[in-house]
Amino acid sequence: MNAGHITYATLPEVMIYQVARTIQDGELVFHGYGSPVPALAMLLARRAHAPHMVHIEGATYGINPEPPFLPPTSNDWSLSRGSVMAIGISDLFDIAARGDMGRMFLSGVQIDRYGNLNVTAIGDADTPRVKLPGSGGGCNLSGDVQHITIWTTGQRAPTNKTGKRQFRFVKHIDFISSIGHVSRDGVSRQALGLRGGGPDWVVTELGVFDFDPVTHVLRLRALYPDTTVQD
Amino acid sequence: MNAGHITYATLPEVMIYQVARTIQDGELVFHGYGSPVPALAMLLARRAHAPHMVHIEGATYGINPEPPFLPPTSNDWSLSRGSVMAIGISDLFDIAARGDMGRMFLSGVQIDRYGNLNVTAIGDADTPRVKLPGSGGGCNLSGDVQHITIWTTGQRAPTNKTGKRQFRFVKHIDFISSIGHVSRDGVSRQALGLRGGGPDWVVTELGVFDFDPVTHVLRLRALYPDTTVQD
Amino acid sequence: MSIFTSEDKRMSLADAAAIVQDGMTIAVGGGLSWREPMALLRELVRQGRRDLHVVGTAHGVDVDLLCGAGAISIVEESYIGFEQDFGMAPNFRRVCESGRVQMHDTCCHTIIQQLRAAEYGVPFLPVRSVQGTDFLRLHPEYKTMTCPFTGLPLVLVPALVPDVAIIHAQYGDAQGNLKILPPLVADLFFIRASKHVIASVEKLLPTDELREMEPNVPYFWVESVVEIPFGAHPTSCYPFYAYDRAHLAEYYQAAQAGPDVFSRDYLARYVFEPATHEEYLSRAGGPAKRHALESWKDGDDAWKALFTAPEGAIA
Amino acid sequence: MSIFTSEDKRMSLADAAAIVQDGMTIAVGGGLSWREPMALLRELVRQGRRDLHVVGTAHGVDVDLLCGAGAISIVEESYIGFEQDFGMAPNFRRVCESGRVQMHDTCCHTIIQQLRAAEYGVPFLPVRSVQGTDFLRLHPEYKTMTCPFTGLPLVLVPALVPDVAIIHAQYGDAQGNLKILPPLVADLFFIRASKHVIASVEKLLPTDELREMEPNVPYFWVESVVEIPFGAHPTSCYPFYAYDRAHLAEYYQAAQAGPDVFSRDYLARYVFEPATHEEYLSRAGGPAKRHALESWKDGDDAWKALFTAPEGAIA
Repeated sequence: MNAGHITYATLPEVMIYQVARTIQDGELVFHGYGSPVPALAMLLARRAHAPHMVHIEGATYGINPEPPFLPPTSNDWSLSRGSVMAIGISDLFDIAARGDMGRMFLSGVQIDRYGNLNVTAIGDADTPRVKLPGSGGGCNLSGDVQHITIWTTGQRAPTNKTGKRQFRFVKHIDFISSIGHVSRDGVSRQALGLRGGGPDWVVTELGVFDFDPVTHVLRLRALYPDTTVQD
Repeated sequence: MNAGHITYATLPEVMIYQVARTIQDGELVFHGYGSPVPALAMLLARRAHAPHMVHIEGATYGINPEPPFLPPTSNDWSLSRGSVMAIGISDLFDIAARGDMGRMFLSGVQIDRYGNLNVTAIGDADTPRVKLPGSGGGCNLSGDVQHITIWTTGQRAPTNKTGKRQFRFVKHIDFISSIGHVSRDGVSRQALGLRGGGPDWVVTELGVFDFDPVTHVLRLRALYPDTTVQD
Repeated sequence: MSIFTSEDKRMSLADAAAIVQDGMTIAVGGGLSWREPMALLRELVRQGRRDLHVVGTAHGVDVDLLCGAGAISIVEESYIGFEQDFGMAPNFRRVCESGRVQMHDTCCHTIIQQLRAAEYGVPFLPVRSVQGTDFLRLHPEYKTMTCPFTGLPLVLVPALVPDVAIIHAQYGDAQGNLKILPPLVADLFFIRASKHVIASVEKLLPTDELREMEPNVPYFWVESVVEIPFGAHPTSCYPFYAYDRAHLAEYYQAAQAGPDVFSRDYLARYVFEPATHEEYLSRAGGPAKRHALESWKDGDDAWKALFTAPEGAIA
Repeated sequence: MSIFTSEDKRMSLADAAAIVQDGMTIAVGGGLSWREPMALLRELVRQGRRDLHVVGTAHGVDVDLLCGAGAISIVEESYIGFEQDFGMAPNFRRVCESGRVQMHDTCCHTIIQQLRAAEYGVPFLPVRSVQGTDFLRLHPEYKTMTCPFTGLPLVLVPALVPDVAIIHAQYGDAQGNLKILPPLVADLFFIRASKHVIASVEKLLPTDELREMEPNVPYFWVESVVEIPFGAHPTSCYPFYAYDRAHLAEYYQAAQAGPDVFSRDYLARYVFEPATHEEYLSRAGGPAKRHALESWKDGDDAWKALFTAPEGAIA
């Protein structure tokens, strides 16, 4: 059993397709570690409608790699195979900071209506109820990258041990790990002096969302055939 | 006729020896380009009293090189021969800026009593009477390096075309390219927040000078046998 | 941040690790499951280090192990976890949630800018991002200013000078020159910003051989070198070996089962009881395991097989 | 500062140089007498470029040539000269002293910090040095502040974004990946900070061959590639050739003799009259000269001989 294949088979191909559609040809695109959906979407986009996309591979920073398989850990040499060269971690973040990264993909355990994401902690940050792994480079990149696609495979709310349904889309976000369109204090990203345009698409296992250009609030754009608004 | 050999033969060996004496064992030492006296002094010091000195070669930034000869231009591969590796230009200046460069060597066409040096322009900086080549890294390094040896082979004042004697040690310096102990406005280097200790030795073709610890003014420490105070 | 000029930096694992003292800030090299200085970290745990402040980018079993051994009081990293492989890091999660460890989560570019400030000898560097996020709340040491050039707000992040960078490199020589192969992650930033650098290497080479490899760390930044083949195990260290997924699964299960099980089934077995690194390797599978982890070179199928989940290993 | 994704970046010398327009800020690669993009610069002169603002560290014949050809209005470099070789740069000196060119002298770490600010997408970087020197008078665009962390004064130097970086590399491929051999001088800083990058290369290789050399510039930063063997002549480009000391002596004598002699004896002969780079090389000594400059490989004596002053060449 190969992990790359498990990943490929168990993730909805429709999600990969929808994420790939958010990529434009000719832009520099990056996915972070632990992100099989964007990784596959980028490989798909480059083979389909975006042959001149620059693919920077999460964690190895290999350029346009041709990985023989997708391993479940991201600093692996298999992920830079076929690259002419790799850049360094600082190059990657500097590229974004100077406005040259076209698109990046972020996920969140909590997502609020402005596209703010939490991958840091549930509850109080001093002694959190659930300590999440952390944002990696997401905090910086959310401010810097031109366009961001938010993706999640966990929009459908599961019930927890006490029977309470836990929603991924939340009204109150416990910790803003990466900034969407409006901060906790109601300040827009423009007023914060941020360079990037923020999230424009949200792709979940249920459907596709974007943000209202005036209110910057998340809105449903398309449901997949097998889902309902109730979900 | 080999340029390296010309250089070696025509520069007073006593100056090279005096410059070498200012180097301590175990410190990281750098000379800039166009500096045959410090270059030879560093090679001498490492073979003599400072075997653990780290020698960074001007312009190639080769580490502890064993050059087969000294070419008259400094970005030359002959100058990094024998190095295990070279660092980059930014590494070199960063090392100094964080306080890890023990000693460096600077020269000047004008030298004032506080050890300020001019290698930028004689006359007004807008339309200079004589445009000099420039300070290279000397401006930054003069602020950052722990200890600086000033050297010059031109202390003895020549007369110019109009018969006026041009002194290298001057009362008024036209342009401060690198900072000594006290700025033009009378501010000490400590008050300026500079990290390095400033120049401690001045070696010329006539003798050796240091700076009074209280007044920071240049003072004669030793004359070579064949020179007089009149010079 | 210092210059080390001794001709022979070779040390025992114990002496090298002893450069790290209780309460110090350490920067651990490598990242995720790649080239982490695990043998040196196990030795830190054996020596009973406490109250370490660990800084870096995205890490995994290295920091989780230190958390599980009670060696850490502050974690200032951008991510601690096992990616899509096993998910969350059990010990890290537990000590953060209990309050025993302070979570000072950071972000990759932020920490690089802080290390760069140290490297450039300046008190801070500016960052445009971070604004609008709760990392500002978590880090009162960051300052904000109105940029005198643009009039826009900026975050100023202070220089970060780790006491010790702990690095595992593929190659080195006795003097301390190192060749680290990419991904370099933040290793060069750690090395340039830290007061001390201790390194383990897969292979110690004569200087003339190392020169041919074009080393990327000069000897004068390195205080000690220890040759420890498989010193990054269970993380990977190409071109020598892939990561040991079965071992990580065993680690994860023990950590997931709670502190007592982790102490008994992992720490005792793999950290405290083995008197030497060789003994550790022998408990971790011996020559057969080492040979298997080197089999990534035998072609894509062999390589791929190393990422196969061992039967029932994942909870 | 931009992303160039075309698959084939090969261009003629004329088309590549035409990316540079009058009034632009250019960053010229290499330094002193090493790996300067001389063929591209000669083409800029042929195309009659004017009012260029040139930025960089320590340079020589490259900037002096542009000064002598009237192509420059601002020089912001740390040094322009011929070291202990020939001394001062005659054209540079003349245009500064006449006021035709503004001398915005800078310093190596300062300009690197300014390029780094551009690279990191921030408006400025702080510098501790420079204070107490007259470079602050020369650069009203620098600002000073009291550091909010230390209370000490700091200089803030603004981001510097050259319009075009002009680079000569040893190797490249059609897509624009480059391998530049050290000393890299400021080339990588220029490449990352500039809006456009044009490169000449000694040798264009198939991508698979270039990969083996471990290129250090990714294609997407490079807008054009021109294969020009001996494209750095009369500066050096190891491992291909040493610098041409006799040619530099001829250059120096012509420049020293004043603008008219320089125009007639150097610019006409070596820049304007040769219709092609091949014609230039033939005027500069042809195959015999090229062979001689490659003879540095034949051992120390041969190498040393290349630094011998040609009889009577030095004024």
